[in-house]
Formats: sequence, C-alpha cells, structure tokens
Amino acid sequence: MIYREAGQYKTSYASDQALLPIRQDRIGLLLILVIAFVIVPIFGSSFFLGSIMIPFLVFALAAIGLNILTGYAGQLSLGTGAFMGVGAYACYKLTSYFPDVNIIVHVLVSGLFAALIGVIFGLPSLRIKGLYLAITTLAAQFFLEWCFIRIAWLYNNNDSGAIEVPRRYIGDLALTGPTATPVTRYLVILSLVAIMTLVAANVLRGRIGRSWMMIRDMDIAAELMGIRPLRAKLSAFAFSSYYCGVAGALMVFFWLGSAEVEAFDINHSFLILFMVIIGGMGSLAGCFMGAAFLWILPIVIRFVPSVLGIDMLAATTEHISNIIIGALIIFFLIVEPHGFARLWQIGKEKLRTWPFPYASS
Amino acid sequence: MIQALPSLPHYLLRNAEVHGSDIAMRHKDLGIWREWSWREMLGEIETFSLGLSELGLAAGDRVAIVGANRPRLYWAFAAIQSAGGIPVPVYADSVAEEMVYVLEHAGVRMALCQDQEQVDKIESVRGDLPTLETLIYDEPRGLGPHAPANTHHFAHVQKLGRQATERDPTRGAAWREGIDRLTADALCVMLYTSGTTGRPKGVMLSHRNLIATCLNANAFDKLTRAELTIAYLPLAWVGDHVFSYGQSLTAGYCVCCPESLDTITSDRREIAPTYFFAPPRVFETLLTTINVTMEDASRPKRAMFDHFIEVAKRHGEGLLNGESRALGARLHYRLGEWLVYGPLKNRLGLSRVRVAYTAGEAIGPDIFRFYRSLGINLKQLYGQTEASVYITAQPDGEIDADTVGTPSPDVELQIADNGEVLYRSPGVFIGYYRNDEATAATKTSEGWVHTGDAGFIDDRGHLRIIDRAKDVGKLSDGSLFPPKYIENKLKFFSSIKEVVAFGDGRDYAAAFINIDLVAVSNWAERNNIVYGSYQELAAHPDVYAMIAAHVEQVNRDLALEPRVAGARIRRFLILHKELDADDGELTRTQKVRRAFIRERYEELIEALYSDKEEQFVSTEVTFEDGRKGRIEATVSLRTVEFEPLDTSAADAPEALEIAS
Amino acid sequence: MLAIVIEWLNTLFVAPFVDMFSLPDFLLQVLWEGFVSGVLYALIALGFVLIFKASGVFNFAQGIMVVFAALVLVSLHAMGMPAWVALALTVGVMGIFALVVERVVLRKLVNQPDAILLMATIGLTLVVKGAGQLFFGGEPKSMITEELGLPTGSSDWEVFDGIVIFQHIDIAAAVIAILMVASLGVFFSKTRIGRALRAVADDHQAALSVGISLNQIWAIVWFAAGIVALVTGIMWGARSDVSFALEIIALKALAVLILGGFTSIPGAIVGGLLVGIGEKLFEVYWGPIFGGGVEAWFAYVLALVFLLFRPQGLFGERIIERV
Amino acid sequence: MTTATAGDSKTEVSTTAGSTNGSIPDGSTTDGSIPDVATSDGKATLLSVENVTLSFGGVKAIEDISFDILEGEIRAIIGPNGAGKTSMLNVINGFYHPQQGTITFRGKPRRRMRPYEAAASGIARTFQNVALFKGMSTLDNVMSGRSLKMHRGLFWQMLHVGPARREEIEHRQRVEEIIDFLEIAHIRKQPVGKLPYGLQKRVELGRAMAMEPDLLLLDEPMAGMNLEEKEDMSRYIIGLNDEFRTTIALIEHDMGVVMDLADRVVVLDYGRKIGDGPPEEVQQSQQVIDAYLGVAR
Repeated sequence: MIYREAGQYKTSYASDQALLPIRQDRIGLLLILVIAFVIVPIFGSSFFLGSIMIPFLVFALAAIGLNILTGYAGQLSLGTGAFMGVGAYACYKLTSYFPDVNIIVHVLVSGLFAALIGVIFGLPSLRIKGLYLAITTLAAQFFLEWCFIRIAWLYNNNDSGAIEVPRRYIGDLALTGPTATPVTRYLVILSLVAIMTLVAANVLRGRIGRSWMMIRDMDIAAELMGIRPLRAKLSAFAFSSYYCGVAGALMVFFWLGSAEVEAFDINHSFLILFMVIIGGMGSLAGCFMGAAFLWILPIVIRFVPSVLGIDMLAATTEHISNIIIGALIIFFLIVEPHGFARLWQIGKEKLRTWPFPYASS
Repeated sequence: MIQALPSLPHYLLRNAEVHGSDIAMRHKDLGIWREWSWREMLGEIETFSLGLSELGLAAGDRVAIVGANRPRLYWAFAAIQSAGGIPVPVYADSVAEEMVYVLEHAGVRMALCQDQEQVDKIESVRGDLPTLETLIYDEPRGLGPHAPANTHHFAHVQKLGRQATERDPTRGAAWREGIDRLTADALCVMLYTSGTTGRPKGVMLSHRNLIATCLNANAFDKLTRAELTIAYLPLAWVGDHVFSYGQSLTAGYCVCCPESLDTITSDRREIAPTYFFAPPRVFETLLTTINVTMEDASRPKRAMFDHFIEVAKRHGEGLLNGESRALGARLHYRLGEWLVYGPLKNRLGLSRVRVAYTAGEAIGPDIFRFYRSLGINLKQLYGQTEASVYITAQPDGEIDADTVGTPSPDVELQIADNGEVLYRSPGVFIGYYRNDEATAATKTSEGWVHTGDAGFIDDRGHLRIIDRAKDVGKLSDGSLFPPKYIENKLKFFSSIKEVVAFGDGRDYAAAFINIDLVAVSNWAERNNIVYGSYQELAAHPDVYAMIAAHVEQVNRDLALEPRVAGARIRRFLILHKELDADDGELTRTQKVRRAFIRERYEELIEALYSDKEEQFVSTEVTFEDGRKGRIEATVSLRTVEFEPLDTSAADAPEALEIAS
Repeated sequence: MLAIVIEWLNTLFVAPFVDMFSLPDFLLQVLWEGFVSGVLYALIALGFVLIFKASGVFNFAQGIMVVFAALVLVSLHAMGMPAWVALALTVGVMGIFALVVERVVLRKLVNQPDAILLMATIGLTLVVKGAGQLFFGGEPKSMITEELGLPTGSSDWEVFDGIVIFQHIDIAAAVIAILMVASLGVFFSKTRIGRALRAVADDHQAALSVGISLNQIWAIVWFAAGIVALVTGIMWGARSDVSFALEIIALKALAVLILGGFTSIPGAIVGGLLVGIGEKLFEVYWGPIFGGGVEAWFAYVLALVFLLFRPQGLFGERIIERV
Repeated sequence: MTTATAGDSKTEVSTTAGSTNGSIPDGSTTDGSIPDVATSDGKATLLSVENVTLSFGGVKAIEDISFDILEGEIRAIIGPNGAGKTSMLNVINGFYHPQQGTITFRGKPRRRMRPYEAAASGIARTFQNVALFKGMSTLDNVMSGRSLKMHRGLFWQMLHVGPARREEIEHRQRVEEIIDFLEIAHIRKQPVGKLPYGLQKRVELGRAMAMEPDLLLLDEPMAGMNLEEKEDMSRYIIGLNDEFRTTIALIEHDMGVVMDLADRVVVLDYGRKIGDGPPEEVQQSQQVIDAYLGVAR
C-alpha cells in the first residue's frame, strides 16, 4: 500500500543490484538513520541510551556475526560468547600495551584476533557437519572461558580477575571509562554498527557471500561449482568471529565498563543464538529485530510489575521473563520458523501487492 | 495548426537536434532498461539506413518488417523511409500462408525479422517470393552458424553502413539530403488491413496523412515530449504505428518496448506510461484478473475493496469530469484513492496515465466506467487504417460509454442514407496498393471514405456506432437486426467472451456464444462444478443456465430500445470450442469472421432455427504447433422465453433516418 | 633449548604416568570417581538417545529435565510427603510433562527440520528452567537420600598398601544405572511398544503399521526420558546437591553423544564412561600443568579430536554421500 | 604439444575399446582393427576414461570401464537403473575416486581429484534430482555458476565499489544472456524453491552453463518432464552444443531423446560396459536389448 513501485525502472545493473532497489525502502532506511543518529541522542535519557540502545546495538552486531556463520554459511555455532570474549580481552591487552593509539582502532583490530581464533576452531567444520559442529564450538566456548580464567596475563594479573576499562579520549572527549557520557558511547557504537552492517551486506551480496550460501544450501553442488569448502567455511568463521570480536570489545569498553568471564559464558552464546533465530536466519534486518526483541522484552517485563504496583523480587521477574522468552521461542518456531525477518518480508510483500492478496502478475 | 515538416524522418532529425539528449526509446533487454537518446537513435538509424542502401535498397523498394515491438524494428521504419524505401509491417503471428500473400502482394525486396522463428517462417515460403532478396534479423539466437543465404544480422548491416561512411565521408551528408528530398505526399508506409472479409488490403499512407493526424492528435490531447508510452501492440497495426512511431516522432516522446509479452504487466508497472492505448479486450481481461484475484483476498480486505469501488462508482467519474461533489464525498474518495485506487493503479502500472484510449471494438459500459471511476482518464476513439486512425475521439469532459466522441480536428463526417458513416480528412489514405477497384469502392472522387460502419450522430454531436453497415440486416418481419450491437451487449458479461448473432432474413434472432474460460472456470470453482475440459465446461447445464440468464437480461434491455427491440434473442447455443484466429474464425485483431463462421457451422445455425434440443458437430482445428486435427461435439441449444412487445415499438428504425 | 623440549615432553608424557603408578591406590580411586561420574553422564546421554532414536529430536532440555525432576521430588517431600509418595508423584509429573511437550510443542512441529526442533527444545529449556526457579527457588537443595532408602556412608578397600574409598551411594548409582540400562534393553527388545519405538527410529510408516500413533510414541519416549532424568537427578543430587549448575554439566552429554553416536545406547554408556574417566584422569594428572579446571573443556576437546578421525561416532555407521 | 599427442594416443586406445565394444558385445577384448565413427572424423579426444573400477566396500559400482568423449560431441550414457551411470559421472567430476583406472581430461591424466578442481579444470554438471541452492533466487543461482570466474578480493567486496562492483556487473551481463537463452526471464528474481520442477531443471542447466565448461555432464536432464518440457530442454541442449560448442555427456532414459541428441552412446549394465557407438548401431546390439528387456541375467 505504501509501496508505489510504478515508474521505478532500472537502467543499469548497478541500480538493479542496489541494496535497496525500491525507493520506499531507501526512504524508510533514511528515516531510521535520522532517528538513530539525531532524534535518539537528543531526546534519549541516559538510561535509555545506556541500558537499552547501547546493549541493543552491541547484541545486534554480535547477532550479525553469528548470523553470517549460521544463517548464511549454515555452520551452527554455540561459541559466540567466547569469541566476543576474545575480542574484549584482545582489546584490553592492546590498549594496555598501546594506550596512545585510539581505542576505536584497538576495537577494530581486536576483531582480528577473534577472527584468528574463529578460524582455528572452524577448521574441524571441513569434516564435521550440523549438530556435530555444535560440539566444536562448545569446545571453543568452554576452552576459551577456561583461558579467560586461568591465563591471568589476559587481565593483567589483577586480583579481581576482571578487566577494568581504562579512560580513553579522542582529543579531550572521553570515549571510554567512567567519564564517558552515554551519548558519546552510543554514537561511537552506532556509527561502527552502521558501517559494519553495510560492509556485511556488501560482502553477503558479492561473490564471497554467495559462496557461503552455496555451501549452506547444498555443499556438494557448491563444491562441484568450484567452491573450495574449506576456504568458504573458514572465511565465514573468520568474518563471523571478527564481528563477534568487535561486538565483544564494544560490549566491555562502551557498555559494561568492566567484565569478568561471566560476561562471555555459554548463556550469552545462547542469548545471541536466540536473537538470530527469533530475528531470522539469513537476514541482517532480522539481527536487529531479534536483538531488540530479546533485549528489550525482559526490561519491559521487569517494569510491568512496578507499573501494576505489584512488588516482586527482581529474581522472580527474571524467572518469569525466562519462561516467557522460552515460550515465545517455541511459539515463533511453530508459527514462523524463519523469524521476524520472514514475517516482515511477508508483510512487505502484502504491502507491495496491495490491494491484491498476492502478485497476480 | 502547427507548421508541419514534410516527412517523419525530418521529425527524427529535428528531435535529435532540438532535444537530442532526451530519451527516445527504452527496451527492457537482459533484465534492465536500455536507453537511446534521440541523438543515439538517429545514429543507429543512419548507419542501418546506409547499410540498407549498401545492400542495394533503392528508392521505392518495399521492405517487410516482421516481429514484436523491438527498438530496431521501429528504427527500421525511419531507416527505410530515409533511404527512400517503403516499410511494410506484417503481423508477426500470421501463419506462413497469410504472410506469403502480403509479402508477395507488396513485392518486398527485403525483410527485417525479429528472430529465428520469423526467419524460418519466411524461409519456408521463400520459393513463392521471387522478389524477396535479402533477410535481416534482429536476434541472432539460433541463426549464428547456420543462417540461410544472404541473411544478415542487424548489426552487420549497420557495420556495412559505417564502412560506407568510412570509405566515403560524404555519405552521411548525402543521407540527410536524401531525407530532405522526401516530400509530404510521398508514400510513407503500407499497412495491410486484416480485412474482416477476404484478402488483406495494403493501405498506402503518405507522410502528410500521418503527420497531419499525429499533430492534430498531439494537440487534441496536449501530448508533449514528456509523455511515456509502452509499445506492445502489433507493429503492423495502424494504431501502434501512429501511437508508437508517428506521434512519438512528432511529439518527441519516449517509447518503451517490454522485455516479452509474458512480462508485459510488470514492465508496464516499471515504466508507468502517461499515454496508454489498449483495445477493450485488454481492459476486460485486466478487470477480470482484478476480480479473480480479489476473490482470494481476506474477507475484510475484500469488503473494504468492494466498499471503495462502490464509492468510486458513485463519485469517481464525476470528480474526474470536474463536477463538484460534497466535501464528505470528496474526502471519502480521497481515502479510497489512498487505500484502493492508488495502489490498484500502481499495480496495474496506470498510476501516471494522463490519457488512455480504447478503440476497435465497443467497450462494456461497466468496464469503461470502472477505469474512469478510479481516476484514469480513459477515452474512446473511432478510427480506421484508411484514416490513419483518428476519425472521432472523445474530448476531455465529454466522455460517455456508448459514443465514440466528436469528429477529430480537420475531420468532416457524413451519414449516408443507409446509415453508413463517411468521413473526409487530411489523414485519408492514398489508396489500396495494387487494388484500384477496392480503392474506388471505398473512396469517393470528393475524397469521402466509406467506413462500412452504420451509426448516427446524437444530439450532443457525438458519433454512435451501432454496427457494420453491411451487417445491419432485417428480420423476416422487417424489424431491424444489428448483430454487433446485440453481440456487444452480451459480451459485456464477463463470462461471455465472444458472440455471433444471426437473424438477417430469419424469423427471429439467435446466437452462438463463446464462454470466457478464465471467468467461467473461476465461477465453476466457486460453485464447485467439476469439468475436465473447455468442452465439458461449455456444455455444462449450470453454465447454460447462467448464460441464459444473461441473454434474458440483454433481451430486457433491448426491449427498451424501440429501434432494435425486434432483435431480441430467442435461441442460443454455447460453442464447444473457442473461436480462434488460427482456424480463421477470427481476424488477427480478434474480430469475428462472420461469413466464414456462417458456412463453417452451418448445421449449428440450421439447428438454431429448428426446434432441435441438440446438434452434433465436427470441426477441423489447428493446434499451437500448427498440427491439424478435428474436434467433435454434440452441442445443446436453448430457447429463451420473453413476452411479446407492445406493437408501437416494432415500427421501422427511425434513428438511422434521423442520423442521415 | 633441547633441554627445555625434553623437559616439556617429560612433564606432558612421562611424569603423569610415573605419578599414576607411584600411587596405584590413588589411581584406582581416581578411576572409580571417574567411573561414577561417567555413569551419570551416561544416564543423561541415555535420555538424549531415547528421544533422538524415536523422534529424531535432539532434546537439549534433557539436562534441565534432570534438575527439574530432582527439584520436584525434593520439594514435594519438603511439603511433608513421604519419600515414596513424592517419588510416585514426581513420576506422574514427568508423565504429564511428557504429554504437554508432545501436545504443545512436538505435534505442532512435525516434519520441521531438525535444527528447528533443536531450537524448540532450547526454548523448552528456558521455560522449564524459569518455571523451576519460580516454583522451587534458585538456591541448591540437598537430595533426600536416606528417605529414599538409598545407602549412605562408605566402605574402604585396602589395596596396594593404601585404601580406596567407595561411597555406597556411588555403588548404588552404578548398580541402578546398570539395572536401568538392562531394563531399557528388555523394554526395547521384548515389549510391543519397545519394538515400535525401534521401528520409528528406522521409519515412521513402520511404527504406524505396529498400530501406535507417532504422537503416542513421542509421549512415551519423553516419559521414558523423564524417568531416566529423575533417576539421574536422584543420583546426582545424592552425590553433590540439586542445583541448576547441573544444567551446564549436562551439556557434557553432548560430548558423550559425539563419542557414542546419537542413536546407540551402548554407545552412550561407553561414551559416558570414556568422558567420565578420561576427564578425571586428565584433571588429576595433567590439570596441574595447565593450572587446573581442565574438566570444564576436556570432554569437548576429546570429542572434537575424536570427531576429526571418526565423524560418525563410535557406533554410528559410515555415511556414504550420494549425488 | 605434449597434450595433443597424449590426446591422440588416448583417442586410439579408448576408441578401439569403443569400437570392439560397439560391434562385439563382449567388451573386454581390445584389437584396434576396425576404426569406428569416433576416429573417422578428426575430432580430438576431450576426455577419456580407461579401465576405471569403483567399488563401495566390496560392492563394485563400476567395473573396468573405458570410453572417451570427443570435443564438441554429445555423448549419451545409458543403461538400466543401477547400471552405474551416475557413479560414472561422479567419478568424472572427482566426487568419487576410482580404485583403479585413469581419467584423462584435455590430455592431462589424473587419479585423485577434488570436485572443485574438476570444476576449475572445466567440467560442469547437473544433477539427477535437482540440486539448486534453494535459498537463492534464479538470478543468484545462475550467478553462482560464475564463482570460479570472479576473483575480486574481500577488500573490494566489503566496499562493493570499483573492481568488485564492475566484476559483479560484467558477470551479471553474461548471466542475463544465459537467462535469455533459457527463457527464464520472468522468474529471474523468484526464489528457486517454489518453482515448478521443469523450470528448476532449466535453472540448474543455466547454472552449469554459467561456468562455461569444456565438458558439461547432464544427469537425466529430462527426468520427470512432460513432452513439451522435454522438447524445450532438447532444444537448449542442442543450441548449447552447436552455438557455444560445449561438449556434452548426458545420462538419459528416454531412448527417443537419446536417438535425437546423441552423436555416440555408451551403454552400461551392472557397472560394466556392454555397448559403445552411434545410437542406431547400439540399438541393434543384442546385449543392449537384453539388458533393457532384463533378459540374460
């Protein structure tokens, strides 16, 4: 209905292959960006920015990472949390060794370490498929967790066993550390996430992205089309882990401020996985929807009792939100196994063909 | 009237000069819309034209153009004309025998074919075409390694052209001089009318004919170079020639060629033309698909849709005609525009239409009003190849379902005593090629042309066509019998696709009916009627019942019109097969070949005028792949009851007298 | 340089074994400990296998089911019911649980891809976990060992002039585990339903021909898995205590399954023991080299390494890919 | 010119085998006496299979089979179900590794080769039961056939400007030509999963065409098609063969189709070669007839 595509014709492959070929979509995205970059920072309370938007973006980025691996390349992974951890610890070490280098550079570089580890644990994927692969990633998860605890060097041997985010500035604007304002941290994360999403979209629509999907959809056929399975899978692991790594670094440096191993445990791996499932495998937009849903819903649930004037233990609401989320996951798998992204797609299709129920021609 | 240039190629040069960078043509090819500015297009045409001369095209030579709407085929018109030749577009879907007649009659020296299919078709009959020397094709697929002798690819011909200019740089200038030598009265194009009876006739149109009518038409609808049209109707049909070639050149607007016929709808949507022509048939099928698709919509959505369509029925046309409406109504319609009409037009690719025309047949009032009520400025015109289309057209604001409008600029009308419509205009053709007696029979010494249609001019000065003059007959009781008029009334029911009415010299009117497969099969589905084939469906009693109801409805309408009340239908039957151009039952423009059908189905007609309940019939048919076969069926006949008229109505038809 | 290498080779490949045989009694103790925890891993894995065999569902919730069953038992008893009644009721609860899962989840997800079903069970895990915490609270509880008449205390076995301590509950655990496996074996081979279950594992039509609907079968296996979970819970609870931490430990069953193959009961047992004993040995003799805590990942790494050489598991049959 | 000579020698060996098998329905003996159609016209050997044996755990799928494929020909591999036809293709494009025998492609002999290496060396392939990438559109599926021909690195891909973009567009152009050739423009942007079977087969052919292979292996390209679809498919295969000069080896059950398309036919039965030669000749062979009628087992 809002889609009016009459008169939108493509005179070049470039425009035909554009990320958003439909004008209305481009406008929509522009609106979202304006809201995200202008409206939110201006009107968002520091709670809204710090406890809702920032985490949301961090998880969205991690979800993109996992989705690239699981949704696009079809390699199930339960080690997301740990790969995020690698990024976080790497960033911590980097900035302790090179305090003068801009922290954002460190964040971006730390992703590379995650990528490296990702590749190492991706190696078995050549021989191992599907559920079996989950075990390798589980091995990664627990092994890395163990490293985060046992290798004191990672957290500069401090007794707390946690990494404390130091103050880092750009000019005299505090980017990280206690003095950094939510707005700054939000804007830094937002910009990074925006750029990295675009990059991901580009890779996914190009040769490399296609090779991943080929492996996902039919690895044998893909190989007979000249795709080297190892190269395709490892590149997916590397790329995915890079995103997770950066997300991890951002999580610690621009959100939590300090973190222990718990921040990267298996539960986080699952949380991200849920985000991808509910958001929609093989869809970048889905990553954002999934992250928003699973991060914001519990917060809402936590607020409901106080709004209704019932006093309830934090723990209790915690448990209730667990139940609700679990139930919702099942519900979603039953009604729409392909998550929000598919729902959105269907809705969009309806709007495009409106008033017709489907594209008659 | 604007100062006219002598020839169409002159307009090409002018456009290339005045707004050379504007887009002249688009073609969806390999997934995207390729574009040619006027300047680029001129270049293409020039090289091709020169190439043709290289291949020995001389002034006055006829060149056939066979194929679908492709830029290169359109360029060929200008290229041939510039080289002094005469383009002869031929219906691409005509079978070899039909084609050979035209090519032979026109004595073409060269033929430009769209693709292998056409080349093969011509090759298969080349023996009968002594004059044909050279074949040129647009799409090389399947012709690469084994193309027949002296057959060239379009690009190759252009290469010849370029080489010629390289050898002798003056050629370009010479070519333009060639164009300057073209005179307004020179023969511009030969269009073969797919005559409803007998052999096709080659209508010779001069540059003056086309330019005059095109300029008038542009002025009449204020068409500028901003327009956008989509070319999808047969090249060989005068309508397409005028809309996609003549008017495009004279007004300087852009013509878009769809990727293929099965992508036409999406291509139309992508382009969203501002100036759109379609025969009633297209609008009918479009409406049918709309309704059929909406059948599957969810209940609430369907309700909403119907509601706003109602609203549109009430106010849409009024608003379009600029009448005033209450604020409430206007808002209601606005809402509808946002919720239904807008999206609907968007899906149909009609959102940007400024002027849309339909012609060639009478269009169902409901269908006509439906589109207008959506805010689409759909109008009717009345035209002929012999007139380079325009005879009458509906001026904005004076639109009406059952007239064809007032005389176009510079057109004079006259109604003969027998009710036949005659006209005289600058568009009137030179004559039929190699067929003087036909010319004489059609065109009087003072330049009046017999349309062969019977009609009358109503009090508002609008022309109303009731039927082919020669077809208007009398029942044995002397009451008037205009078959087409009756047939159209029936055809306005979506479930009826084609009708052939009989009655001249008979005791009562009777009809063959062709059901519309799409509509009826859908109806059958909803009423869970099972059927195995078209034949079964056509013979199904429930279908008969439904059709009978329609016939009775039409009879009631007829009863109200004194002139034709006598011709109410007493008996009808539903044909067991679809009338088909491949079987010669329809013309290529899908008009009924009355005489042919009369003899082909004689026993059925006799049965209609007996009191038989059913009749066995066996007919030869041609399948898509050209194989022949017979289908046999026992067709059942129905009698429709209606009460006799009150005598006063049944006297002689005065309307025609009034008209003359 | 060389010295360092040799040093390392020594610490990695020689020293540990020296330690083992210098204190054989201690080694035995370690082996026994490993054996027992192995038995418990095996039991959890058994639950997985039951369901996977019959419905092709990889039941991620098995771990939490263990916790849940144990919690229900303990809490019912805490409400003052006699242990045996509580036990019976718990069995009932697990039955209802099985029915509900089948009705609400499985039936709706028939012939969805395995991944989807796995995800569903993960969702189920969340629900059960949340519910468990909500009703019984998050804090650890101790198992009602005596009330259930399970043996306590321990007996020593003097050997290699040292002693090996056998907790009676451990012995009981082992015995019960063996009994259960045996009875399951009987159930599968002798009873009609059991045979049906086996048939389902091969193809669904076969099961229908036996005259049992898929839905029933699913309900049954989930119930069976529930019972296994309960037993596992009791044993585990008796050894340590009943807490949600178990859920993570249950993940090790994954490793066990990799070793044993997803569809083989004996595989589950062997795999369980391998993991149990392996990780104990590794923890005790190699752990110190890495600074301890290696139990956390040993199982998975073992499975991983194993997979590289035998992707289809110990007892799984070789897969020939066709095109 | 080593390859050439190698090629020639191969021609000799394999075709003699071919000829004898064609005439004497025994298949093992090799007297290079009667040269047959294969060598009579000077086509070079593109691929030759020599004494290949493949078995799965003792079960012999293919037993000592030799034949060759000449440049530019359409070679049919026929035989009753379980004759080892598909296994043969799997061996040719390196999916299975034969225990014995060598395969010589473009004069280069090879023993073990990964499928992607086979692809890189110019062998493309379609599958008996369509193996499209279900998650992608028709366009992307055909595009995927270009993978080997695209080289731009990650960096450019990430920015999707400059080289990467240009490359993508170049190949889109080629792919569009294929789409046009196969007349699947109207389903260009539709996900292949929902397409009717006949169209899926067509898309798969397009995907293989996109690789611009020297040798195209078609595994029952017309399985489960109606007459009209079969005719279209034949048209494409022929067009492909004489316009793009692609050498084609196809497995087909419909003898009619084989007769129309194939220049030469290999007949397999229970993993053994029981006939080789031009279709009409093969049709005469008693052994072939028996195999088809299931006699003489």
